[in-house]
Amino acid sequence: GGDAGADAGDGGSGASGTVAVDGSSTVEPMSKAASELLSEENPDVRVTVGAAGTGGGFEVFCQGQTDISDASRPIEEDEVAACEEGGVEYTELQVATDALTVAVHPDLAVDCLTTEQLVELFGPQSKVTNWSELDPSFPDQEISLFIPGTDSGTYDYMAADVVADESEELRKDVESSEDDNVLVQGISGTEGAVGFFGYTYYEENQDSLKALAIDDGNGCVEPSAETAQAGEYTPLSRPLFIYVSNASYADNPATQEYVDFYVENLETIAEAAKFIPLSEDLYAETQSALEGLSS
Amino acid sequence: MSHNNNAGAGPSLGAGLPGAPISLGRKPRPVESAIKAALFVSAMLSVAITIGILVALVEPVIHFFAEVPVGDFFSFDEGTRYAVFPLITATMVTTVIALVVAVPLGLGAAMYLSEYASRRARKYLKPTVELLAGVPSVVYGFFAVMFVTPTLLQDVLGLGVGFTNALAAGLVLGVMIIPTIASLAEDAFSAVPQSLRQGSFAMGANRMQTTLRVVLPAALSGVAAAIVLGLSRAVGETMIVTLAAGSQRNLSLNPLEGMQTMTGFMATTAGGENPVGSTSYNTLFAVGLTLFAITFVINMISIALVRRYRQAY
Amino acid sequence: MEARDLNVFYGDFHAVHDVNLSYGRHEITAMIGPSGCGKSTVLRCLNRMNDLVTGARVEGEVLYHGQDIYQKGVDPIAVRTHIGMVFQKPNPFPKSIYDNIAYGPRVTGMKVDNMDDLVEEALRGAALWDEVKDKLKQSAYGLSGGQQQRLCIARTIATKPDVILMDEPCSALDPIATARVEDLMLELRNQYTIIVVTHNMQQAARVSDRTAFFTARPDETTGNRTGLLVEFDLTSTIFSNPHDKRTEDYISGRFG
Amino acid sequence: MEARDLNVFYGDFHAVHDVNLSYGRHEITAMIGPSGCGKSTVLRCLNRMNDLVTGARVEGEVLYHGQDIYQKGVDPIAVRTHIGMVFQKPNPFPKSIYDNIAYGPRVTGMKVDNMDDLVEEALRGAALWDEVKDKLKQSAYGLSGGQQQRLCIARTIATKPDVILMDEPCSALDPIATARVEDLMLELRNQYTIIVVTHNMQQAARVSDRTAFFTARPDETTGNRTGLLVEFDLTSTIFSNPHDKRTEDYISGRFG
Amino acid sequence: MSVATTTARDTVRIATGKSRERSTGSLVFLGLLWFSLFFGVMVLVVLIADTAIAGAGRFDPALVTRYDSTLFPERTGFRAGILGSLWLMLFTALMAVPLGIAAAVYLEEFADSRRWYNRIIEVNLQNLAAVPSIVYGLLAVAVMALIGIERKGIVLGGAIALALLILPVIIITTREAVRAVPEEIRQGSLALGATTWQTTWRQVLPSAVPGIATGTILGLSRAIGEAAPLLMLGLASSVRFDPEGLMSPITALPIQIYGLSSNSQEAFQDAASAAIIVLLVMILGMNALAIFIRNKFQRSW
Ligand SMILES: Nc1ncnc2c1ncn2[C@@H]1O[C@H](COP(=O)(O)OP(=O)(O)OP(=O)(O)O)[C@@H](O)[C@H]1O
Ligand SMILES: Nc1ncnc2c1ncn2[C@@H]1O[C@H](COP(=O)(O)OP(=O)(O)OP(=O)(O)O)[C@@H](O)[C@H]1O
Ligand SMILES: [Mg+2]
Ligand SMILES: [Mg+2]
Ligand SMILES: O=P([O-])([O-])[O-]
Repeated sequence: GGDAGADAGDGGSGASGTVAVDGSSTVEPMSKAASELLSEENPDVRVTVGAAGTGGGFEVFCQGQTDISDASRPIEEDEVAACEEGGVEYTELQVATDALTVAVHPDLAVDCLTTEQLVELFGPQSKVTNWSELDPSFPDQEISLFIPGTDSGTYDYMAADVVADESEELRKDVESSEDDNVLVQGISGTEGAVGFFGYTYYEENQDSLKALAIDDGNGCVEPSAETAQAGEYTPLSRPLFIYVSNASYADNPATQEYVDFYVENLETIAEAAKFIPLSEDLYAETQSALEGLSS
Repeated sequence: MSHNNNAGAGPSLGAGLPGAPISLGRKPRPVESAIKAALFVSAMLSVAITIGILVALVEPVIHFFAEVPVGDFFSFDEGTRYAVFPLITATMVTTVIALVVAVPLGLGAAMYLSEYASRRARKYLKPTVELLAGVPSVVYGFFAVMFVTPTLLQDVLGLGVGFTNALAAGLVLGVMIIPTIASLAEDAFSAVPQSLRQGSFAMGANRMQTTLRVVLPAALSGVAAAIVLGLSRAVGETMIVTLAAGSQRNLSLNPLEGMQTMTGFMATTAGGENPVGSTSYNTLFAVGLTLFAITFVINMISIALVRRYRQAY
Repeated sequence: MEARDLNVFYGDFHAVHDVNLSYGRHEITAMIGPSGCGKSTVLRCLNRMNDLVTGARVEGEVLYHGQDIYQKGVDPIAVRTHIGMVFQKPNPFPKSIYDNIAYGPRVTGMKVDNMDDLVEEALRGAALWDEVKDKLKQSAYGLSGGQQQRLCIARTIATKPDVILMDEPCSALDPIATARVEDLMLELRNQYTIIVVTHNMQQAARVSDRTAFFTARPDETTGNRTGLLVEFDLTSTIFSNPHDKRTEDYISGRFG
Repeated sequence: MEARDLNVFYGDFHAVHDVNLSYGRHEITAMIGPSGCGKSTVLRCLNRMNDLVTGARVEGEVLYHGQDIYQKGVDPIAVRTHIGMVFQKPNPFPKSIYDNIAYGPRVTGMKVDNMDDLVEEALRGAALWDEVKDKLKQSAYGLSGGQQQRLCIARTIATKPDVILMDEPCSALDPIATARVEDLMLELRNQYTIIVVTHNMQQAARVSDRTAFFTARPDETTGNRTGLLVEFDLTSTIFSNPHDKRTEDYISGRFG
Repeated sequence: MSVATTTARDTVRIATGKSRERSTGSLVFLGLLWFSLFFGVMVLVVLIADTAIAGAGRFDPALVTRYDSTLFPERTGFRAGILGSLWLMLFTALMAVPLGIAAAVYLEEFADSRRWYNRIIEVNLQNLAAVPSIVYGLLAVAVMALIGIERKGIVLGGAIALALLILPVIIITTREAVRAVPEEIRQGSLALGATTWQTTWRQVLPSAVPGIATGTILGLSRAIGEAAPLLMLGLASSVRFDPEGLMSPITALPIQIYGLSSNSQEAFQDAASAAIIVLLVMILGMNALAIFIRNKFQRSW
């Protein structure tokens, strides 16, 4: 965990020290943006942001190795148990909404998939290797899959909440990485490729990717800030969180400063990092959770 | 201690030390002994490192096999999470491509340097070739991803390769090990006695015939050592294959496909910050130990070959 | 063959000065002299092996059948197929005995009807056939030093040269092996012109028809020692009745 | 000093066999013989420089003032401060002339009142002072070969040894430099016991009081050549009236 | 004499006009050798040119003075990586150079190569020199665990990994430099009554300094370009502050490049290209320095 600097609490916002953040690669750009904006106000707060994936982040977080864990899904039961065992108490703060985006190579003549087709495509039993097998109207083009690693919340979300197979797994004949940029590169560089990741990565790479609209029974819906906030982009809209260690928040002025800054400037940060900001209600919830933490 | 006993009527002993007794007794030299001990310890450290590598690798591996059945690890099934053979075959594919590139080019460069270049030219050409070994592997990896795959393979050659593929990784890997092979092979060629070349020229052979028919066969074990060492480098190289070969566990011999090598697996897994003691952390060590064992055997072969050619003359 | 006004330089160093020498056909000519007087240098000029020494420069002419081998347009490789060379230390190739012999004919592109016959002929010519005929496929490195040297001679005659140069061919051999090589030289004399450098005066006296005596003269300012030919005559004359004082001193062991 | 039943082995190879030799105090003893007969080997035994050759093993005794320097408890480093050595090739250190001389006294921890005086004395002793007194701080590598060799002698006498061993000290020098070193040896004889290995018989005749003649005898089965002492006597006797046939042959240049 | 009466060969043709050294086969062969020699150089030129062109827009002060930025890709900088690499190099040198020299001196000047343990050291060194660098990363991870330091991605861990990695390089080059000092110098010193250590310290090492310096620089230039072992130690690719101690979290230039290489946003790729040029300049500069020292100061005895 981070250790407080010697001159902690040196008046004003002069907190110093290091903050270790790890976890979701989806949330990473946002936490990085927060740290970058903070450093312009207070360069003495040193934040390191990793992207081990949500699961990987919780593993180290629950051992007390990090101060904050980014997550693209809520903490799971076994992780709760691990944190208890590790003596780490935490507070969950929602920081943004995500429209999990299914992206394909820009030249692929496919625009929309139904939820069933998603399951057929990514499910563990899937034998689909050509787009035309999914739908005869799709082109005769071999499929290459690029999906997040098994430590990632995005993987978990797709496996547990969308595909919803008992095994909670996805098919294995895929290229996988915890680094979403690798997925972006793979999809944009391989004809017939498909994959999925947080909306931010799509928005940053719109030129080289094509996002598929998703038909959950109510017609094809494109991923966007509006459709996600309005709850129309189902089943792929999801909340994004940071989990803050209570002990670190109390003892490490740097953590406190970082988290306070994060929540206070949430909308600015989200916009700068091309995330979908929280609705007003959700923002209020986050603020009150932070107040609970401070007291 | 005996002294000179009237050894003659001449002046006293020791020209410069009139009358000084001759004492040849051993003097204690504590500083000398301490320094020698310290130097010995430093040298033994290298052995300690090897033992350290083994212990450091073996301990987590024991934990690993407590959790993962041995059969799962030594499995060809790319769907099995811990299967190592798909990684090994991927390493083999990239390594073979690298050798196909580097062996002819490395030996060619070595032949030129040792048999054709003048002493002066060699002085400048050899460091130039060795510069290739100085380029960081992450740079080569970047080059493979940004240039070799999109520009060379996809645009120029029109190959239907994906963004990651073993071919680009192998090609760039090959370029990287050219200097390793060239340098050691050049040593081996230079060690061939001049008298053999003279013998050949005196028979009316030209330079090419001398090089190919006399020097090359005479240096064969050294050349083999060079190739084996290049092989070891290719097997252990990480960044190029991590970036360019991909991260898909893929049991395939098709170089146009993406596949994950042993080192590629280790780099991506470590990037995932696995907490100490977790199974995926221990996998790292299981694969690392496998890699170490493979390169160790290869290196010993290379060392034995070098010894053979050093002894030949 | 004949050397005319031969001067050899290694870089700036003048190693051999104005040597004029004509070697008799189907004779054995010995070149003797103290160490460093340029005997090997002159010998290497005779088949352009000095081309391979970096920094070596040759002035003057070396006539072979009337042709200057240093003329433009002369292929040094062609020269060497006519004028073979045997070295001080036996230097067989790390190949089989058979391949050692066959190497020359192969690389020079000689038309050979039957290589086996040629190998046998060469080995017989070098008085080695009986000793090795059962192990032609074995490595030449398994032979003794004397056998290796005769193999090198056999290898040379396999390319059917006209002249054979020998640079101290026996100095790495024991007395028995030396005697056999000397016998061989005397036999070969019927067919080949042989030019041999030797340190061993007895050897020169035993085998050669004519002897050239070289010495080295130190430059007064630089101290560099330049080699020159002192006397060239019938071997019997050189050893019994030398004309030059320096030859006499050397022959009688008074210097060198 | 004296060698008793000295046998030297390099690994399994028996290089020197049963040498018994006693060197006269304040005399120059020359050791001559054909190449490889073990002269240098014997010399290196006399100040335990052979300890530094891996695989070398010495049997027998070397008495120095009655003490066996191969006895247990004898410090080879102490031996070398009493028995200095000069080598075939001048080997000055890559330091200034001054530091070359001062090196020995410094490393042996000699008590020196005034190093400058000691340096001057040593250089005068080696007849080099006048040539180098103005460039003591310059690198020793700037000196000529002969000067370098005298510097090495000066360096040796600076540590005030008792015996000086010399292994072909002039063989890398030209005649003029050789003459100067020989003069120096004759001068040093008054103060030091000198033992010199030389290939040059004239040199042995010119400078030495006594001469030891070595030769090498080949083993009948293995062919290894083991060195042995043939004859040891006054130099004049060895050169004019040798007792042994082998010595006579060697002296008269009939072999070697 | 010069008239060929009955020669062994019917005609003596030595003035062939065309040398067999210049036959077609020979020329093609020579061409292939040239190609082999220059292929690598060609690749290097293409690599540098391609990268430099891509990074051309980013050769600005921000590249080295600013930290990395996710918000402003066109202003992202490598200050943390460059400083991190320099720190790593410093501590790597502090650990590896004295140890490496000591080990080399022992092996060359003191060890009896016939003793079994010295032979083991010998073979072991040759073997270590070819152990994959990523394995050294794992070893450093274990060393850190052994000394009880859990923090990842800090200077100490990285420096340990790199020091272990270049130790064999330094030992091998130092040995070569020491071996090149002629035996006569040692004998001269020992014959004056100097001890082995005095001889080593006062004669051998000073003469070997240029060789040792060359080897050290080459070793460090290798260390500065390594990414794989540092990945094992969990160095983050984004750190937005300067290193300030052995326990300080850092990044390194190759790690930052690795981090960006997967980012498909063009501004980041251009920045990575520019950073590669910076890294290459550092490494090639060190190589040039090493060659310069070798050519200028190395005595040819
Ligand atoms: N490759 C070379 N480069 C420079 N100098 C050389 C070379 N080869 C020979 N020399 C010099 O040329 C001179 C003559 O050498 P050469 O070998 O011809 O003498 P040599 O009479 O054969 O002596 P030896 O009897 O020792 O073989 C010597 O001073 C030698 O140092
Ligand atoms: N370090 C060594 N290891 C093995 N054998 C050696 C070593 N030094 C010398 N010899 C062998 O010991 C024998 C005697 O050698 P030594 O150098 O003493 O002869 P030398 O009489 O001094 O000859 P030269 O006149 O050539 O100097 C030779 O056969 C030599 O090969
Ligand atoms: Mg010669
Ligand atoms: Mg000797
Ligand atoms: O990196 P994740 O957001 O998919 O956990």
